Amino acid sequence: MSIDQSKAIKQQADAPAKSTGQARPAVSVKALRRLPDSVVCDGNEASAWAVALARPDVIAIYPITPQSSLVEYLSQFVAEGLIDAELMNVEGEHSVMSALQGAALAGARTYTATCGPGLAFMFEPYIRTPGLRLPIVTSLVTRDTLTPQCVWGGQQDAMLVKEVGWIQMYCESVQEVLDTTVMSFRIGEHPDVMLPVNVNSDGNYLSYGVTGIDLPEQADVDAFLGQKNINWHAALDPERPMAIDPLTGGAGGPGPSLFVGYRKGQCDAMQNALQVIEDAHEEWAQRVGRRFAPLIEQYRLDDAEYAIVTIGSMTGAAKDAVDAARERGEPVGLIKVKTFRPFPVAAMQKALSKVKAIGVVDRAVNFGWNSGPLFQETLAAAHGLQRYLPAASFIGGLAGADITTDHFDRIIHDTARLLDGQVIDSPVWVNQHD
Amino acid sequence: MGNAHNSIIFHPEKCAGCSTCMLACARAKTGSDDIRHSRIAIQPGAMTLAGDAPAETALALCRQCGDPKCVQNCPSTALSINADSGVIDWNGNKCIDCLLCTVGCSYGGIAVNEADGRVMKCDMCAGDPACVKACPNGALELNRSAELYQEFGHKEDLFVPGLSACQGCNSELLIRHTLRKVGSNVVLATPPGCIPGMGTVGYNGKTGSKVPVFHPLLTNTASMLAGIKKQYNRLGRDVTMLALAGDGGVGDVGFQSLSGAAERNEQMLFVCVDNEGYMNTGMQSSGSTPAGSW
Amino acid sequence: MHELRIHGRGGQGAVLASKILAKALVSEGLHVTAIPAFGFERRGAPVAAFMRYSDRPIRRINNIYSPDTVMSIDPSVIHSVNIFEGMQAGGTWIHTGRAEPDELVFPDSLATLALCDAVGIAMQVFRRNITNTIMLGAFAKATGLVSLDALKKGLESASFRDAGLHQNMLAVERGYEETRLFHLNNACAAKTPKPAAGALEDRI
Amino acid sequence: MSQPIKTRADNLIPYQPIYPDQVPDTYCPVAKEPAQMLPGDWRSMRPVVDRDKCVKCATCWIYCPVQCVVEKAAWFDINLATCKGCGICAQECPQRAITMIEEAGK
Repeated sequence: MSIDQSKAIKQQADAPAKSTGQARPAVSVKALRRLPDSVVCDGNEASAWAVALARPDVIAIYPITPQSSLVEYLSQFVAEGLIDAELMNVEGEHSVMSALQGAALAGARTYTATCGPGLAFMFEPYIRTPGLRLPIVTSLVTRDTLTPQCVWGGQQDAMLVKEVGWIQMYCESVQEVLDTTVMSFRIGEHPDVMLPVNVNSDGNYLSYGVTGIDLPEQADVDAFLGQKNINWHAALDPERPMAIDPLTGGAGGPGPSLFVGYRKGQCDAMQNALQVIEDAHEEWAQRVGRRFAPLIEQYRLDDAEYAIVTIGSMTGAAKDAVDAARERGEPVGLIKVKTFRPFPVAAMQKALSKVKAIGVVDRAVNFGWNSGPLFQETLAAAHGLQRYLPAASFIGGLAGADITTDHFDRIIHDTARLLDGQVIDSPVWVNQHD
Repeated sequence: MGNAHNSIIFHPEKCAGCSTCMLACARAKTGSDDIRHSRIAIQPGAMTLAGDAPAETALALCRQCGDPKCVQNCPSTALSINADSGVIDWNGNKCIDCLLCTVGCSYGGIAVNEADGRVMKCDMCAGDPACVKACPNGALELNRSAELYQEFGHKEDLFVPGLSACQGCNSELLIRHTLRKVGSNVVLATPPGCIPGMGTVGYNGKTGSKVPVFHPLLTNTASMLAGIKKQYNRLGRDVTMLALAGDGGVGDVGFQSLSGAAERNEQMLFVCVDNEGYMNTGMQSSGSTPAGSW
Repeated sequence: MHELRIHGRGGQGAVLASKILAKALVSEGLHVTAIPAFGFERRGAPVAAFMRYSDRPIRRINNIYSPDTVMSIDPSVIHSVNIFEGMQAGGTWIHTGRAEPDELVFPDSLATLALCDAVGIAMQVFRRNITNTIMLGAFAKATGLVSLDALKKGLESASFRDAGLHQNMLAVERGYEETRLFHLNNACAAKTPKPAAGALEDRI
Repeated sequence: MSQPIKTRADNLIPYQPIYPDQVPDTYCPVAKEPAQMLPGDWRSMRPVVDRDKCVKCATCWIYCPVQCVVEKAAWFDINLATCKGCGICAQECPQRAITMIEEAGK
């Protein structure tokens, strides 16, 4: 096919619905090709299936390892008519988020996925999305950040943007990736929330980890998500002219109080999200029959003396290790953080109140505290216990390193020593001697 | 529909006093080469215009005034404003050649034709003045501003009257006329710079535009507009995307999203107001600042 | 729980094979997790895929360090990678090649050896050295944990273009038929005898 | 270029946006009320139109950055509420009908 032929096809495919007659009807419902009930696939494909179920209007994509097959699946599903959305193959992540902001302000339900350097490049519009209160769903197929240069998993990228105001949920399994991605549209679009949502899945281990998963019925998802309403609060619509994001603040006039009002509104929305996330998980369990702990998961904690705290796909091996330790008579439990932002302080405190020492396993580094970020956040929550809680920071799985059950055996062993007064005041680098 | 009309402008500095225009006028009006029939007269610099250096030549020509004294003074209603063309018509049958009309005329535009003793004045040759075409030096110019005004004068200025641009700001001029022409079925993007800096997107809860307007980032104007357009295409609504960007927002930091949008054939009207520098932040040089200009 | 490591070279479809095998095993009612070794899978470079399958849900998502089954879908990869690293005693090795068992080097704790001239078959079926689907047939023959039908269903859902699907169906059948099974009766072989090929009832 | 363009599936779920009349003002900063600022007090010079010379050619209207030129029956006048006194109209008037004078306040 000659270049101008392919350009002609591209133009025709991109040609807008002309307002003269052949404009596509704005509202029409046609049965989609039936989605399968179950699939054997990896996390990236699971995310694409979830997006198909959520029926977005506009998807903007730019590939980056280990997310790249996700956007390939999206393109394939759109081409095959499994997803009826405007697919924008833009020139970089910065434009990915920018295009989606525009589309959302015009009323579109939107989606994308990125990680690592892509997220860093997307950062300028990324930090603006919560302020615009746009419920854009973005999967982070998390990857360690440069430098050192690496293309493998790790959670440093997602952790670096934790103060921006996006809701962030970390998934343990491929099934949870699919379910959480669908739930995140409802959570983000809830009128009391109206915030963007990151669904974080570990690069490689989840993104390319193949397993069998089940798909919910499209009708259940449509009922679960309900009527979408994206730009009721702020629109770029000639029929409702308004200025979006005028200059606000300064020292005089209404500026200061206005600005505080918006910041406070954002914080309230994040707090509202805690309940909305729990409600969403509850209704999902009832409608679809799969239950995931929404904020914090307590595993064998009730009769535990001490616990390890985990986040993401490392949790599977950790649970196996906890079970093995229990067989050896070790009173260890496990606390898994699913919702990292907003940080579930109350739920964490309830879990921490059951143990006398914790070993927090991070997959990222907090350079300021010489510890892991989850370690620092957990300690902050522990402040509410009003008692000293011995804690150790473990940092593992960086740049795709594998945290195996053997590693967790040593982590459990080290954490146990905190009970008898041992102090570990600098991070234990789990994979240093692999 | 306002009421403004084209008029003839004289550039004394270009006039060589060759009176070709007078010959052309005489021929056009009476077919003769006797320049006494010419309705236009180049006279030695008798009448200098306020503020200009004394010119060698001055122009005596009716400018079809908006508030013509001649019409007021004429006792026999021989002079009247033609509503369509704006020309002050002279009716020979009613004119009694009393010359009262020449009193108060600012431009010496009405005079006696020494050849036939009748009053004569310019009638703009039905909008295509012969003198202007004839002048070899471009000293005479047909000013067609009125046509623009007739076409767009009645259209609403879609910005608020008060924008805090500097006195005489060309950007303010450009954006007001642009938006008036594009109309209100639009989504307007004004990337950070003087244009939103003057308040088009507003300040502390007040907006400076009557149309949907927003601050994109300086870097992503084109990709945000592309996203909006995609959704409106999807909804079957034909809405114009308009960007009023500075040279930095187009050619420097905003270029990548613009180049991507162009490659993807996105549809938007992208206006670059090239004032050749980052003026809003206090005149730093931009990609379009010519070398040595600061 | 079984732990399988598949070794091959980039471009030979080792990772795709693990995906198809995963689908087949799931259709047999087993729980499966499979992750490829992550790296720059350049054509020709040694590549590995890790799989776990069991009749109980699998939680851990890790690489495989002590496989009970190893499959090399390329005859020469055994010279560039120690495919037996960490292998459990009494394991099964499924290998492609024309060599006879006595010409091959493998741990003496190996219990079962399955040999299939997948390259020969590939040259006839595909006229190219693509051995992954053939070796899936070999895997079925060697372990008895998955049937040919399940493998074929897995092949159908992989997006082969029309001719490709037919060739691959043929390939998996030939892989199954032409795989030779050797039960090595050395001292530390696994206690429970390996089932004869094709018997599914003795599922672990 | 024979093969047809694949038409996209139509599965837009019914989408009637529901716009509440009252939106809490702590969500995304938006502004619907027009700004009332009138920059008339920026002037240090003021344009005056000589009615006898104005030929109503609208050049001043075209060049006025603030667009505060108003058409009257017999001449074009300047709305001093928003005129910033930049003097462009005086500079551009082809008939020299506008002159700038010191701003004397009201």
